[in-house]
Amino acid sequence: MTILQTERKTITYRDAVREAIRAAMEADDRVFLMGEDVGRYGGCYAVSKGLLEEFGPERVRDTPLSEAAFVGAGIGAALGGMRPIVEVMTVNFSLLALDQIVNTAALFLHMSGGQFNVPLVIRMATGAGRQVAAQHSHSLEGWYAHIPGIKVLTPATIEDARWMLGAALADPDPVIIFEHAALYNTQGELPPQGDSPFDIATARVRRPGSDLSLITYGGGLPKALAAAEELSLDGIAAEVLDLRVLRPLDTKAMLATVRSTHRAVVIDEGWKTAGISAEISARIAEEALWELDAPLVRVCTEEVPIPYSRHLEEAALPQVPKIVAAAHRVMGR
Amino acid sequence: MTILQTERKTITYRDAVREAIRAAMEADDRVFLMGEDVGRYGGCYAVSKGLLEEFGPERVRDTPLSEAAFVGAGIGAALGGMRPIVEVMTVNFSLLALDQIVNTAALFLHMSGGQFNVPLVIRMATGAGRQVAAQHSHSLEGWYAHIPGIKVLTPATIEDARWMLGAALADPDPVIIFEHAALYNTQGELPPQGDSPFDIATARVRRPGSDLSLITYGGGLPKALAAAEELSLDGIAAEVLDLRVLRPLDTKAMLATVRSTHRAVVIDEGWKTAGISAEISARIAEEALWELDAPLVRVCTEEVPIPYSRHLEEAALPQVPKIVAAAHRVMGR
Amino acid sequence: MTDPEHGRHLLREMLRIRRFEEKCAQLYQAEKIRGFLHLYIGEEAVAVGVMEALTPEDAVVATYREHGHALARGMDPGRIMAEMYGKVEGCSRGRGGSMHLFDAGIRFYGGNAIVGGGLPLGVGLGLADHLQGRDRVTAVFFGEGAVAEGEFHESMNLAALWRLPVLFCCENNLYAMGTALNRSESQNRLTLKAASYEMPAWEVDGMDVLAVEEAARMAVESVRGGGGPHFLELRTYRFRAHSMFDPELYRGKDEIEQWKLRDPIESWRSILSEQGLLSDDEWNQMEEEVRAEVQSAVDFAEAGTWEPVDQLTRFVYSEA
Amino acid sequence: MTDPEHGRHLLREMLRIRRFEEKCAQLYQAEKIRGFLHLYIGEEAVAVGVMEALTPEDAVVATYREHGHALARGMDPGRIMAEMYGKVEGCSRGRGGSMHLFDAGIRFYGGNAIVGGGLPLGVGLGLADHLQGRDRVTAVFFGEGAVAEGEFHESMNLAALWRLPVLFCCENNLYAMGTALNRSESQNRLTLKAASYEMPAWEVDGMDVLAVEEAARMAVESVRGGGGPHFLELRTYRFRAHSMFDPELYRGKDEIEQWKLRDPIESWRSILSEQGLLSDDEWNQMEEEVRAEVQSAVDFAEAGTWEPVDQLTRFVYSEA
Ligand SMILES: Cc1ncc(C[n+]2csc(CCOP(=O)(O)OP(=O)(O)O)c2C)c(N)n1
Ligand SMILES: Cc1ncc(C[n+]2csc(CCOP(=O)(O)OP(=O)(O)O)c2C)c(N)n1
Ligand SMILES: [Mg+2]
Ligand SMILES: [Mg+2]
Repeated sequence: MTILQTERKTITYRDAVREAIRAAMEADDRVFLMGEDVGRYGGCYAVSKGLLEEFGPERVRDTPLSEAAFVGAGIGAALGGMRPIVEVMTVNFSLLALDQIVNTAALFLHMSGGQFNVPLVIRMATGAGRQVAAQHSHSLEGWYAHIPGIKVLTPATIEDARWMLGAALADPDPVIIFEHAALYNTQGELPPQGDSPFDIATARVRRPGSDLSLITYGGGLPKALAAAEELSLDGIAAEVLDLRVLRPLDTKAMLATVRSTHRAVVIDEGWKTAGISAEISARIAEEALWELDAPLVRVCTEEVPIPYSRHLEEAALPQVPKIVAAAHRVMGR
Repeated sequence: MTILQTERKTITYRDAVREAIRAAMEADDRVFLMGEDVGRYGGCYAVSKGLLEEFGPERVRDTPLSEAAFVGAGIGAALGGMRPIVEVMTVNFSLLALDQIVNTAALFLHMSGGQFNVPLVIRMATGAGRQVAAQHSHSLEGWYAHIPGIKVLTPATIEDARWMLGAALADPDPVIIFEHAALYNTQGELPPQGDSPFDIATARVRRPGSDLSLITYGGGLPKALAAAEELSLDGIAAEVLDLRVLRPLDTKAMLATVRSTHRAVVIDEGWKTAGISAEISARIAEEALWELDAPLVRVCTEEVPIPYSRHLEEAALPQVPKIVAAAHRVMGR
Repeated sequence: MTDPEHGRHLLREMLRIRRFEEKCAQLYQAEKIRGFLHLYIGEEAVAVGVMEALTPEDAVVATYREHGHALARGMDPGRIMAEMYGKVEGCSRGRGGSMHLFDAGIRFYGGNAIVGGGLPLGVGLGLADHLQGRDRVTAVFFGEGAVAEGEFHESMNLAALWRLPVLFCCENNLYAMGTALNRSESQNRLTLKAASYEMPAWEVDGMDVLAVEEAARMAVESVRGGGGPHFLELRTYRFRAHSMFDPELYRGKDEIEQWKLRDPIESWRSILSEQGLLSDDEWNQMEEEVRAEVQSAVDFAEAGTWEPVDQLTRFVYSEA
Repeated sequence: MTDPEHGRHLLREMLRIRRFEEKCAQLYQAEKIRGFLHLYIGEEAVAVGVMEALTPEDAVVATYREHGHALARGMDPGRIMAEMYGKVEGCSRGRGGSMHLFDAGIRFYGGNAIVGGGLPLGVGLGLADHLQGRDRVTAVFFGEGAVAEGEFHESMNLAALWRLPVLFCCENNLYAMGTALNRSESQNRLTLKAASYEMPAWEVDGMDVLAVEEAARMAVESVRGGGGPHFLELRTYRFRAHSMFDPELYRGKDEIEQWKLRDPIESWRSILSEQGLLSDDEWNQMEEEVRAEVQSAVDFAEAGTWEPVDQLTRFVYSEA
């Protein structure tokens, strides 16, 4: 993705998600949107603004503050033949619904011996960087990726924001889409609909390079691209791999980039310990050990709750200079 | 630990935990036990049997089935000067309390700028292996280890079952103790109280060896020890490292054993992807890359919900033959 | 006066559950069945009575104590037993066991082992029917212990707020494992909870199969007719331990014996006999037929096969 | 008749909150304050009235809309403002911001940004007091939106079941973000929820500071006296948007204007004036004093310093 600030034909990530919801609801009347303040308020990030007027309150359902029940109701509605899009306002509140996600949605197909699949899509905003402090700044998408039975998507580009949802709705199993809140305002050109069905299985190289690999996803992508740009000024050609999907991970793509560059930095806004960055690092070390010319380095969020004050929050999160420094370390220069 | 089946002086893991609770309650009247069926029922694993009679219903409190509220009440009671031991019957149900653990207990000290620490101990049973199927067989201790602000203990020996609790209660911050349900019936000698204060910071070598390291914790320990025994018959000397603490991880001990053996297998009853095994593998690869004579191998639970039927459940979990096979792979023989 | 046919049908349905579960208990001792096993013995009138009120198009969500519901709903006993044996011929291919009976053919959505966990699901099934304009009803069963869970409250409110076609069936057997209701709820009048959501709620004698059936029929009719969700408190008692591991320290033998005097099967059998609707021969024949049915379920399970281990990783995601 | 001194005290306390927050809104525009900022303007009578009933030994648990509670409880305005600036001199060292004001000295336990998340905590504080035999009370504040959360119900039941010294203060301002109460609860009479836990509950005019104070005093007295937890529904209204990002699509200007006619500060001021307890001079002087207090809070915050970045990893675990 190239982030363009041109005046024509550009669209925000927010608009892309809204357009995806609208198109899905137009195409299939089993699809409906449900969540806190998706209707009258217009969505806490204005994603669903206008949809209530367009589709009415039955299909754009404001829910009470009952995360467990409305996520569980989404599971039930999916079992009942609907194609619900459940919006959990942010990942922080999804902890209240975790029982339903982990103990019901993820297990149902298996426990029923293959009888009942759950075609549910859950969307939630994730991430830090807006000074909203510890309880509103979690990045737990990598944590969710630990759970078999669910799929985890992390659209980082306008294109993915626009097209992943439809593919997720077509998926027979529970899919969780994490939208990094800092991306909603990003603008870019929306490429015409590409492959159909849209690919939600593989990672993509967003910038080719031969010296080292920057492996990231979601909110990390713009930072990795910026770091790659900066590194290029130092004559270092960084390849940027956008994972796109955290479960199941595209191991092949990870190994392919590392086999070509022999060095890697993983950028993850989640905490480091036992996060998705650990899995990436472990898989590469386990499956491509002899290909590595240097130990892999992870640039993650510091292992602290996210502080409010701007300078501390900035220091806690992965930032371009940290990525650049890590890349130099890995390059040995 | 040596698991002994002698008739004298041995004690079960269950008794060791009960004794730990009793001793703590005797020593400090701020300590109380609270959870589902800890009182009249005697504890769902009979751990707290007899304590109600001894300490009365105020200090051995049966709770309603309200995991979020009674875990949260434990946090509040800790803030109010008590030293609660909150029992969540099993880790499976703790998902209902995760908001309180992750958004309150883990963050409180930080959000309050250091003013309010939460001296809370949560105990829960964990693990599979008893044919209780997908919703009752989670192993999420490694998942919890992702969260800054909490400490995660996994007593695997009679000694740790007996003494870790007291140390956890003395800790000023939230500590979660995971007791693998399959361990409750294990018997062993209880060594006299060792170091005081009891160490809840470091890993321990449970069996020395020079050819490869088996790194594990909790329910994995007996299996790793059995595998080491079997490997010794093939002339392979496996060192078994019991992590004991999953957060913060004792990286030094992990690196020490690998620096001495140059090969490692990680055994973890959790799922592999982005679990604690990934962190172990990643740290070793990142910090001791050039020390490794072979890629590290992880023996984890297959990435499936745990099936009920015995043969499938057995196939899903780490087992001694799998560990032995992995060790041979790592040894190249 | 009861319709004779129907009266005997109710009796037989309860008896099927009783005898089936007695066999399960034996098979547990024989280690044919493993893991958790929660018996419904004593509570049969509840499942049988409620199921009478449902049509095949309706849906059922139950708990880990759901053999009775599965049988009364019409699940094949052989497939239930095979499930408990862990055989691939089981209703959930042996993946679920006693706590996770599923059957798409009869819209039986489990078998949920998280207390309260099935309620949101039931609300969602109701929501789907509401959105599709179907007049189906979803019956959700749960114990009185579940009333303390947040998921119960959130689900009740959501169903009432959106007037969804859900029948909440609270099986009040007075205990949640070892915790008596009065140690679990500050207010034991459970219908008041429903009232606080403006949901119609009735207290029903759950030991009286006819009373249950009548209440369920009225409630289901109202729900189906657009009356929004209803709540039934079904007062019953479990005669056996909570599970096979329960030493029952928390209640006296006396109490159990008192309740056994109200055994729903014995009571209903006497009524039918007194009304001349059931001769001893008929009863003996019924016993024999039920015995044979249970035996053939066991035979089916015994003859079942183990799913090949190489299929372990199936059913995590749907197959293309 | 009101005690003149006390009457003016109540007015001043409300005015302190109003002027402080008006300044906050300006400072948000000026980008001195960042992140989320939830104003309490319009609801001042609630926090002020309830705090009057508490002693210094009591405890307070609040939400993300807690400037009013912090000020009324006696937190230093300078430290609050410094917190919102993100300065190390802030009450939470700048780690928490507007939503996470804490002060151990006055037993102010935050500042919780998870709706309903503070309730279990309050129950636990009450449990600690109960176990230690102390006669302290814990007041927990939450919005009417929280009533839909499972944590609300579990906490209410637990507190009532164990008869813990907790005062539940439900600030019913009719909206949870953009969701009106009647789209959130099937039964809007919130005191019925409390009744379903057998908890005494009163509906109180939250725009009338004296009514709030009286109700709170009675409730606190009862709680402290061993009467178990109590529930107050405080009916109020927020005059401003939910947060600084809210376009307020969900309610009309008319409605807001109607409620502004009942402004708790204006109302109370008129009453005092009418009763001859507040002259124009006194009012002007009060305004001036409050203005000065707010200004000095701003000055304090401006003069504050940034915590060195090398301290980032502090306060994840306690320091030895
Ligand atoms: C969320 C959760 N907490 C605890 C348990 C353990 N447990 C299993 S059954 C049970 C008792 C439930 O009682 P009730 O709801 O009354 O149903 P009953 O067993 O009496 O039919 C408990 C506590 C569980 N399965 N799920
Ligand atoms: C569990 C949870 N869900 C959603 C949110 C997002 N949110 C923040 S404030 C709010 C509205 C809460 O309304 P109410 O409880 O009535 O309090 P008020 O803001 O009106 O004071 C919502 C939905 C949250 N913070 N926590
Ligand atoms: Mg019960
Ligand atoms: Mg409100």
